Amino acid sequence: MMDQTVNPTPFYPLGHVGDIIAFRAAVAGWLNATVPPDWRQNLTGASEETYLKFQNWWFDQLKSVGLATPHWPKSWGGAGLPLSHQVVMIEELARIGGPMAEMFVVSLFHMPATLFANGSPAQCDRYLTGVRDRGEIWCQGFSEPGAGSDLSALRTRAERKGDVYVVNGQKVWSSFGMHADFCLLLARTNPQAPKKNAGISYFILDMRAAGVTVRPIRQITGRAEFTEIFLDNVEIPVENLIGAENAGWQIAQSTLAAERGLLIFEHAERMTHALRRDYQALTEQHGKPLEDAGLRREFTKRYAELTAVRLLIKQMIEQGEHGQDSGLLAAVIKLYWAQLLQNYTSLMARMRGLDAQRAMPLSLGTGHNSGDYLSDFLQSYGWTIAGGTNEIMRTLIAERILGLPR
Amino acid sequence: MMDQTVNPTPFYPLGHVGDIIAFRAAVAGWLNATVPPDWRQNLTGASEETYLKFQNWWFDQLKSVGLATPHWPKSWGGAGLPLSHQVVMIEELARIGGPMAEMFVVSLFHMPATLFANGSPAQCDRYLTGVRDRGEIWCQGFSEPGAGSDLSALRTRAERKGDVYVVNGQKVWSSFGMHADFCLLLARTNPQAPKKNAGISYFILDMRAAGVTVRPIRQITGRAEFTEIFLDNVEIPVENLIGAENAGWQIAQSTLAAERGLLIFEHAERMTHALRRDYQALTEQHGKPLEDAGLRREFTKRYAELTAVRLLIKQMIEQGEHGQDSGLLAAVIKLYWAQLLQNYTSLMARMRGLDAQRAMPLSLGTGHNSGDYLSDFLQSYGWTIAGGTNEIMRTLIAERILGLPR
Amino acid sequence: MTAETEDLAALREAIRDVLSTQADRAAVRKFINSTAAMDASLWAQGAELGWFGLNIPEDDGGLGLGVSALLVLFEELGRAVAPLPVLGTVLAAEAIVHGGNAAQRAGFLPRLAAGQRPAVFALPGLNANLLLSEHHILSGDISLVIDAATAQLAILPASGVGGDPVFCLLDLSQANVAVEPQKMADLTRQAATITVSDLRIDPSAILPVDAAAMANFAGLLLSADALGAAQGVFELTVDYMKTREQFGKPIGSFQALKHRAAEHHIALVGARALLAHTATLWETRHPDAAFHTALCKAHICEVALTVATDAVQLHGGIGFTWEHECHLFLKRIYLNNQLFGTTATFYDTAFDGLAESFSRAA
Amino acid sequence: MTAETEDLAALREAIRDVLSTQADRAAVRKFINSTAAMDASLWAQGAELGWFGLNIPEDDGGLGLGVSALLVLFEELGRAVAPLPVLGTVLAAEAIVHGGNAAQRAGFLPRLAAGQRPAVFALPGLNANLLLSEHHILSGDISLVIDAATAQLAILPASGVGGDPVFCLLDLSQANVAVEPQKMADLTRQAATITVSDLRIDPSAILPVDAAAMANFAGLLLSADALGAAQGVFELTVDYMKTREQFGKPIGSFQALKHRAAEHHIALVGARALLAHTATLWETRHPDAAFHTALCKAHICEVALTVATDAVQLHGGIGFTWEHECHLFLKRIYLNNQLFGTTATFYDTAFDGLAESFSRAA
Repeated sequence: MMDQTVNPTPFYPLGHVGDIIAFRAAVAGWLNATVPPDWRQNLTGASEETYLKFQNWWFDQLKSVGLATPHWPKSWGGAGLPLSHQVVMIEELARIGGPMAEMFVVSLFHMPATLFANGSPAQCDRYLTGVRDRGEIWCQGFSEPGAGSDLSALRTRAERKGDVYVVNGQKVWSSFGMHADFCLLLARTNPQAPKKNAGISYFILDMRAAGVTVRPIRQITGRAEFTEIFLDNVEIPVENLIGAENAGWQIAQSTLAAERGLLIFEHAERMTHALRRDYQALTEQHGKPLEDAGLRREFTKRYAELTAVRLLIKQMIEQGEHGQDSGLLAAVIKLYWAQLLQNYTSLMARMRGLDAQRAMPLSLGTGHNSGDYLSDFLQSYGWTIAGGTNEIMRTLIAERILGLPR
Repeated sequence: MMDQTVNPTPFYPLGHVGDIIAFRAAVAGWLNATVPPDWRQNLTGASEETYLKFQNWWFDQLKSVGLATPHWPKSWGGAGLPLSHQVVMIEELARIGGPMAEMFVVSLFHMPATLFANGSPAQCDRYLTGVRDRGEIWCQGFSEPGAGSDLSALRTRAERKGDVYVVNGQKVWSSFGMHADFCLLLARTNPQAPKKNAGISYFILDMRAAGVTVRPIRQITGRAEFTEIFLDNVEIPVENLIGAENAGWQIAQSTLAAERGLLIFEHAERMTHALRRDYQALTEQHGKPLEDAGLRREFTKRYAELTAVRLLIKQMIEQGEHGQDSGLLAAVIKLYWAQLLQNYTSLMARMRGLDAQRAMPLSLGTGHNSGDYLSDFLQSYGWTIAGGTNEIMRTLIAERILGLPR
Repeated sequence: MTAETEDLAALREAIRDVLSTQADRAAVRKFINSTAAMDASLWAQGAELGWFGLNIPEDDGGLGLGVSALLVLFEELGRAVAPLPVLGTVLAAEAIVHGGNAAQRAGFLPRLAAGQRPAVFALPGLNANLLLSEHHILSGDISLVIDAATAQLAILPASGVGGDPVFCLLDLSQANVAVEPQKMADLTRQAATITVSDLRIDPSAILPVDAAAMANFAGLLLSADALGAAQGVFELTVDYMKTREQFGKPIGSFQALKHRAAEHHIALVGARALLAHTATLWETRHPDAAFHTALCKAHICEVALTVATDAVQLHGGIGFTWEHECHLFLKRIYLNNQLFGTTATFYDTAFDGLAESFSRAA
Repeated sequence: MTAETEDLAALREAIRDVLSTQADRAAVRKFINSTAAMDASLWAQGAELGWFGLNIPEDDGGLGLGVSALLVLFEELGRAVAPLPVLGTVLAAEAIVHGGNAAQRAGFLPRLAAGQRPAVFALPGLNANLLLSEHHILSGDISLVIDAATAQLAILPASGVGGDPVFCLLDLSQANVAVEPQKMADLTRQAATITVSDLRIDPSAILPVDAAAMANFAGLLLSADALGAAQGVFELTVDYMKTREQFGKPIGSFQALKHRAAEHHIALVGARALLAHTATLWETRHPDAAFHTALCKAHICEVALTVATDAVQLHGGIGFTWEHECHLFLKRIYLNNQLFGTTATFYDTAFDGLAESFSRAA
């Protein structure tokens, strides 16, 4: 299916913008016609190469109907979709259980959020076009072995020498670094800065530059989605500095705030459908609907939390639509979701009994509802640890929302 | 029953020391003959005066067979019972559901532990005899409104003036202060001491001295077991200083370590019997043995924890018997027990449904198994907050046992 | 879920305003220390402002503002731990709105709405022992009827001929009805045992009542009350954490306590979203409204109990005292947990509804 | 509960010594990265030291050291996440000790004790589909049999005439038996599906087996393994907390993490006491031994899972990597939770036993 030529369909969702019911129908129709029904099976036990091909294929499909960059403004070649329509698109994608364009998350969210706010016109032109037209893949180079929750401790060094910065150091936890064309890189340009947050600059790193070595990190599911990036006298041209020298810390905040709303929304919508499938599977497995009162109540409690977090996400999206800052609500949602996901997947693994303990071939790119319940549980640490650990989120909520003293 | 004259019984447990089976039989026989079967009913809705009378009566009963001070050495008029026999005594008391001599806890444990280690011969003579022969009641004056978990912040001031110390300040959370004859008092004698722990001295305070005012503090169960003690130019004779001036902090450690083993043991033994009664009552209420799987498993989990904590207590008692320091195990037990007690009583309150929500007359001196489940739950905060909050215990365990850095 | 509408926000503010003077700490304390079964002046104030008729249709003398308005009231009452026996009256009105005939609606609803007839409603259960004979003679008793200590009117469950449950509307001031107040651990509310001796019930006073729907409706109000109370005690706790010092620092700066507070915050935020959404489902008569209501009762009361239980702990010694208000919240929430069904039973109801909703959608 | 006896402490030290070289991190890692179904050199070492016969009576070729010794072995294996498929052999031996005839005891037990015949034992359940015909012909399959990938001997449940469960002792190397290995998420242990085609079973090879007792016995060993693994991963975690720095301080100095570590510590201390006590009940053949065993399986595996789940979180990113050993512990404990019954079912068994014990004492 992956090398089939793009089949022009009668569905063209962008032709229905403004009529949300028609738009939904067009999206659903297009998805039905486009998503291969066997895509999950095909990616189970698949090679990384197959996965890469499929992600690229899926991006091309989306691109062919203008839905690869739905949230980008029209001035940058995006669809400029109203948030309400993006929501519909995600709802329909979740309903049909379609693929996530997970390899493009940094390309679609973090990179543009950073460049829209801080990039030079030339940078925007070059790199936004690269994603839009050529599906270029970006990764993020923030964390380091000694700088996880505490980014300000980063030690990767960039020294200006003429027209280039010479960079040395090591990055870690960069998703899809092995497939990436470019990297959003934080490096220290002024080691003498009085505050550790100052003295950091923000670069665009070409992953094919000399001195860049990428090593995949296998995670506890067996999947190698993360990478380490080793930087050995890598030269970055000065025009690849984003914003001012030593202003990297501030710029990084816009990167970090980029993704939250819609990504968690997509995950939560997918869990909603997964929960229903899980309910049906468990009912079949046990002959009746979850007759064990203890487990049944745990399941129902998770449903209550899922309902709550979906409502909070919608609230955040609406705030965004009204141009309100929803950063603190986003922190609440991140923590709430991370714990819910871990508790739900763990419950499912337990409810499935010994069957869930088999080693199963990896199901690449199926998120946290691969059907391999134990893997889904293990995968959930991606939410409780990455992008701000639960612990960091709790401290942030206590200090910034509740006003408790540092 | 409370003014009946002591009826000499054929049971004299102390005559069987060394033969533990005969000792147990004698204790059980004596308890059967002595404990009024209706004592709980009589203390339900009773006045504080009735309670005081009953506690004194019960102390006298114990005294009449030499069991009021079973753990004191013979040289101080105690029974000098081996620990194994004290354990038996407590087991039998718990089995029959007899009264706790709770008003005498400081008199029987904290005061003697302090004086044995630090008191002058004259102090030992006067005050140990007072408890043993006259049932004098002691309370503890450590905490202050501004010094709860952080005792070193205490501000009560004692100034030496000739043959007396003049004391001013306020103490809080002193159990049974309204009935106490004496108080173990910590006060600051040197406000200039470089470390806040230094500069504190340890006194014996006569509660009838001029300038001592006691105000009961009602707790959330409605019971007023605690008191505040106001000290207004109270004169304490210098001979009532325990140990050296400014050595109070060290001495206080021996006081705090005094009670743990046997008191928690008694509570845990009582819970063991209460759990069985609760099981039977719930089985009767619902017609069958806890058919709700969720609640049943919670109940069983609590049973597992109760079994575990009883084993740990026995381990601690054995360590004590072998002269080993069991302070760290005691901290583990304190925290484990406090949480178990709170979880168990809360579970019972929930299992009992709306019935447990009635306001019931206070059942004085029946500990945490009064049969009023909600009260028992509320009472459990006495364990999670007093004598080192759960939070203090967790920090202590993390630092002192696990060696985590401060 | 959207942010609260302006109307509701205004109503909330108005109610909070009144409670901040009529049911402030001193007033609540005074009530608790009195022997009164209710705070008559607060009741009169509520009556004047139409609180009892918020959800009664305008044609029946109410304000017709819907369930959302009622939930705002209950949330604010919980937040203030206000001693106002309004639950019984609101439930009785709901039963009459759905099951009363024209005469009963006309006769009772305007007076219920105006707070002129404090009322109660009860469901069958372990504490209900009323029998209605073939000849419509009612006898027996029912205990732990919440708000009954001050009620004049009651809709009570009885076992009819053949054991079927029936609901009887009766005046409590009659000679053959005795009301024995029962204090609850929750100091802000009271219950009573109602004993009826050979009282003739007019056939028209036997109301058709959907017991499951009424349990759900009561559960919704109780979850709003619990959420408000949890929010109230949590605010107190956060404030305390900012000022109380130990080891030379405010206790709110200790990370372990901070993290617990953050968990309580997100649980309350989630609970609030769930409740507001459920109110919307009610207003649109959505078929999922019923099971979401059960979910609210189970989940919100559970969250509230967790928050309130830890609030006492976070307060330390002072939270363990009678004088501090922590325990008022804890006890109120605990009672809410047990009224009209427990957390366990409401989770079960919610699950059944969820399963049904799945099969409806399939 | 008393402190461990000197004998057991010496045994523990001896086992730990061996494992610290034969099953250190490098050895475990090597096994995981290999295609081997078991670590033959570790097996040989265990055989030499008599590990497989610790609980087999001396007359049958074992060391006769009792259940306590076996629990020490399993705890140490768990602590090292050692890839040693010993559970199956020990269970098979237990079944033969209790249900084998003299010839079977003599024929099998010394070889099981000496590690010469790796074996397995399975219970009836969802994965078991073996039928024993009237004429003693065994057919069908059973999946997810733990340790079966390397076993030569098996005691397997079949559905006999009339559906009653029977247990058949069979040699797995026969022509009409196929063993298909099944890798588990737990990388340190393997299972297999055993398919039998028309195999004649000698009547003497149908063993009387008390299935409930065997489930309990397996549960006891698994809880020891889980406790050891939890202790192992907790030690790793505490060490990591002492050295890993963030914000200029070791993460172990952060109070919220400290408090979680303290909770794990007390839970593990309690679990250890429960297990040691249960071993004593076994050795004295106390009637409460069975339900305490179920309590161990439910409670200890639950505690262990909580500790291991949080251990990964406390490690942060590094704990989420394949290269770090955290996940080996977590997965092993998770499997233990599900083997021979779940936490939920073992709590139920424990409750029934507790209730029975109450009525026995009444």
